[in-house]
Amino acid sequence: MISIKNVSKIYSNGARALSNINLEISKSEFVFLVGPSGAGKSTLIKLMYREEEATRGQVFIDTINLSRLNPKQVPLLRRRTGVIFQDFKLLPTKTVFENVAFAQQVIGKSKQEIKVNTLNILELVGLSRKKDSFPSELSGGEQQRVCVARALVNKPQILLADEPTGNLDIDNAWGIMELLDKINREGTTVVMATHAMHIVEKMAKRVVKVEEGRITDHKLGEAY
Amino acid sequence: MISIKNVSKIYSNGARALSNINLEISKSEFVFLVGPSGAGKSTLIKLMYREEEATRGQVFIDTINLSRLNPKQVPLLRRRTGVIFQDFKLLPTKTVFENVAFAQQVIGKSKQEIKVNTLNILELVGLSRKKDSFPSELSGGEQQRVCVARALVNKPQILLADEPTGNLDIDNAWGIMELLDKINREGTTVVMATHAMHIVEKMAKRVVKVEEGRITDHKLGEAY
Amino acid sequence: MLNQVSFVIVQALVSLKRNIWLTIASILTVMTALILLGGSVFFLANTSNLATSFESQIEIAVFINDNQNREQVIDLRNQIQVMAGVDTVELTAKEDAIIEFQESMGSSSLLEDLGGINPFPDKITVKATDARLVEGIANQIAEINGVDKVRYGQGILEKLIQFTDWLRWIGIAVVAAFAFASFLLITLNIKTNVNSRENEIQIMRLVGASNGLIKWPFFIEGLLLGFIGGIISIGIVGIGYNWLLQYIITTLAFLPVVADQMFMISVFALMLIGGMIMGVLASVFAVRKFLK
Amino acid sequence: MLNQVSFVIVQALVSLKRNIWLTIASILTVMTALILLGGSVFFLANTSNLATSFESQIEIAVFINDNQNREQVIDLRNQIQVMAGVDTVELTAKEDAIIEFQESMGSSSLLEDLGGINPFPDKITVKATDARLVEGIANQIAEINGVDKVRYGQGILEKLIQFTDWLRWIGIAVVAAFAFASFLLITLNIKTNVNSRENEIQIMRLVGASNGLIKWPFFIEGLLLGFIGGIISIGIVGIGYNWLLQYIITTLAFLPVVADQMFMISVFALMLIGGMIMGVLASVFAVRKFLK
Ligand SMILES: Nc1ncnc2c1ncn2[C@@H]1O[C@H](COP(=O)(O)OP(=O)(O)OP(=O)(O)O)[C@@H](O)[C@H]1O
Ligand SMILES: Nc1ncnc2c1ncn2[C@@H]1O[C@H](COP(=O)(O)OP(=O)(O)OP(=O)(O)O)[C@@H](O)[C@H]1O
Ligand SMILES: [Mg+2]
Ligand SMILES: [Mg+2]
Repeated sequence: MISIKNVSKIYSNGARALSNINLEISKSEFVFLVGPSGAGKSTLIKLMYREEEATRGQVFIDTINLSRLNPKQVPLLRRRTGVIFQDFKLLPTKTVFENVAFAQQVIGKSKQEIKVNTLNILELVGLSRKKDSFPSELSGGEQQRVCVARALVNKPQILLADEPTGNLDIDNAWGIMELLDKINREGTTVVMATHAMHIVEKMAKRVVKVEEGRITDHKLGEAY
Repeated sequence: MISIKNVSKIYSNGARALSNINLEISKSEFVFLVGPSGAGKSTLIKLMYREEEATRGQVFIDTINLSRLNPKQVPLLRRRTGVIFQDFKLLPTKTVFENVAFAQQVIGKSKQEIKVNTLNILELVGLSRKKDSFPSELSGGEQQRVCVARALVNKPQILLADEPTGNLDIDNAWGIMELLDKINREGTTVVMATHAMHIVEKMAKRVVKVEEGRITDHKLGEAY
Repeated sequence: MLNQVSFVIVQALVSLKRNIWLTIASILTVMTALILLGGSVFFLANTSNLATSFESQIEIAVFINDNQNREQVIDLRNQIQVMAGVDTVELTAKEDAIIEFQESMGSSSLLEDLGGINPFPDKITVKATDARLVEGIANQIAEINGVDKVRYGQGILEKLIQFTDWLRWIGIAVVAAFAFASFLLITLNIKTNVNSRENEIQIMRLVGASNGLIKWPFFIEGLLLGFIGGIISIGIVGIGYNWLLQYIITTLAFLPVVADQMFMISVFALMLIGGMIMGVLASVFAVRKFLK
Repeated sequence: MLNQVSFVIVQALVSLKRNIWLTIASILTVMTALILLGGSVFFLANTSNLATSFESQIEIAVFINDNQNREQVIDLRNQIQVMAGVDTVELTAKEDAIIEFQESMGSSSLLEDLGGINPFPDKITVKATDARLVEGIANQIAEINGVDKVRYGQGILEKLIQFTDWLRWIGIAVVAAFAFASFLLITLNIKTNVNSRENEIQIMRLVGASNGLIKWPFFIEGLLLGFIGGIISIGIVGIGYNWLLQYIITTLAFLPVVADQMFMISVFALMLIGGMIMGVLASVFAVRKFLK
């Protein structure tokens, strides 16, 4: 599903974020990315939905080589991919409802369908009461859950979650993890970067450890 | 030092964040605020540096009633207070160095002093190499550490930390906690909102639990 | 597809409403720009009209030889009448000429004072259709048998033409300057609008919005801003110009003015369409850089 | 204190450099605005000058009674000369008048043809210092003994004054419109600049910056933008106007132009200072709303 081959990433200011990374993730897998702050986890995830391009090496989604992707096709790739951003990236002039609805509007769903889906997913992340609030009127954890809802609502083939529980208390965090686990069991490939070691340990999935831009440790999960 | 009396906060969109809160924090105390997402922890902290004003009740810092504070004096209050914001709030057009320097320029320190202080604190949070990067060129955890450095650099009388370790791995998180503990032992009053229960437990300080805008539990730390 | 069209339109309207101050500022800007533009077009039209009316006052005075009799003079007049470029022809007989002069001197007995001798010749006054043809026509007439002398303010003519040309150029320069300023105002304003939403555009792209879905709401916003600003400015310019016309017609009747209905409607159409095109174009420029 | 002053200045310069595109756009805007403004001031000055020159061409023709001898006529002239509001006085003796008329008719023997009788009276041509005084002066002169008749284009005079007044008003309206457009352009542009940094301003306040520390860099930026834009536009307007003057003086010499050095320097100073003031004022407006 996701195949990363000899990838290095050097940002335009010269910062070296990744050095010669090789990683294969198959369909329906659940993979944790762990490692210290600044190790390159977010960069690795950004390569997978082409917010950034690899300086060297290739990134494949199925058989698509992302560095050869026509700019017009980038939106198509992103519609198959749900992303929980580390910094949320909510649209500030849209309400919670509209933010979640927007991700469905881009793929042309009908109004009725959008309404039902959005209300359902907001219920699941516990934000029904906040549906008409703007992002600036939410607490940190509430914003994070809106971001989770938006990423999940289209039942994407790939879910990329960058620190999705950093602003959540334990109960809320586990609620989110159950959602991710459920969508994974329904066939979605999940890649999650996190610092929450108690979650990583309890979930018992494949774990990839990144340090200073290199993969330094690799543990297979129980499913293997 | 900080005294909150019968405070309620209702935001202008009608959201009730705090209901009749009473809380006394004495000088040099270290207090954790815990509770689920959306409980009102950040709101409580925002009242203490007057980003928000109480709808009912009073907030005192020493003998100053914040709701009676002349707008011209708000900057003076904030210069005595260091804040680690949940969403970082770094100046996007300034480098890491300049962001930390800015907090010292506002109190009129000399150029030389600023330089020494800034380089020292960046060293402490492990960002010496990133001093010329802009915030958009940092990882989530790096941004968070810049925010910590900025809050600590003036050795404030009060330190308000809102989820200061949410984007940090365990090692970095403990590094930050040691800094907070050290500044607290030197006399700074520290109030920290967090979801990281392993930190709260290990630190053994006073803990205030907030739920749905009310204080529902209160544990004194070992020092008492 | 229909979902997306209605989405895009709703999107544009909601954004106009949520950014109400920006919307009002933009409409005011478009309005100012179009008022300047429309006003300057009326200025140009009137300047040019004034210049033409100056030019049309150039006459050729043709003095006839004393030895020509009345028939010959009338014949001469008819001959001139049909020449290319001649607009009007007027004959002043010598008898009328002395009476005119007598009146202008305030005397009533000049002819008697002069002992019955009339020193004036017959005169034909010729107007050309275009000031630029005057010199050629005058030279042709001078060749005709029976013509004594031809006068048309040589020297002055050239200067007058230069002056009126210059007036027209000034008018055009004013319109051009205002058109440029209008465009700058509108573009800058909409650019502000879009720039302040750069962040928003980036996020839309990250969640998979196609360029079209991002662009179209901005285009429609630009169109609407141009339309509303256009309508208001047409109202203001229309009322203002009509008031000016009334004023000039009642108190400065000798000044030629442009009051042609069709022309006014064309200018108003230009303002409305210009405003809408500028609105859309400005949006296109503003959005483009975010969508490589 | 000194630390803060140098900090504020460095702050402004760094921000101009980091937002280089915004800086260039702002300078271009200020430039356009000031060029429009400066150009329109020159337009106004020349329009007004032209109107004055039209007015100064109004003359009063005073015809003298035939029974006055030469001394009496000269006495009369001296009498008129010293009247309030009279600018110049010119005497045309009847002998000169007939010769002039003779030449204008193209004849060389008119006096002989007339049997030696000169029908022209002596004439004094009077110019007033101000067109508005003409009527009063003419009426006064008409009362004087020995004056036969006074003429000054009654009816036309009023219209001319109305027309030149109108020209001046148009000039002022153009300057006002451009000044307004300039201010709008500059304010809007700097507002963009500040708005796009709203977030930054909020953060500065949260870390304890006083209003002064936030405002001053913006004020200095506004001042610098106005200064640079002003200098460039003075160059362009200066060169452009000089070129226009050369053109008019060599080919349209009869058109009165304003080429006064002091006046030009004043306009340039106005542009520079105006640009700087507008820059600062725009910054003040733009920043104010963030600093309650
Ligand atoms: N846009 C950028 N430009 C330049 N350097 C960057 C950029 N983004 C990240 N970096 C640098 O690349 C390195 C890896 O960053 P990345 O965001 O991938 O880390 P991370 O593992 O996600 O860390 P964290 O856990 O703190 O979020 C860091 O040193 C960071 O400073
Ligand atoms: N600016 C605002 N306008 C309106 N409502 C707000 C605003 N800020 C917060 N709220 C609401 O007030 C309540 C408390 O928010 P607060 O940010 O204090 O929670 P928190 O305890 O910090 O949560 P978290 O752990 O998720 O950061 C929430 O329900 C939130 O939606
Ligand atoms: Mg990261
Ligand atoms: Mg919070």
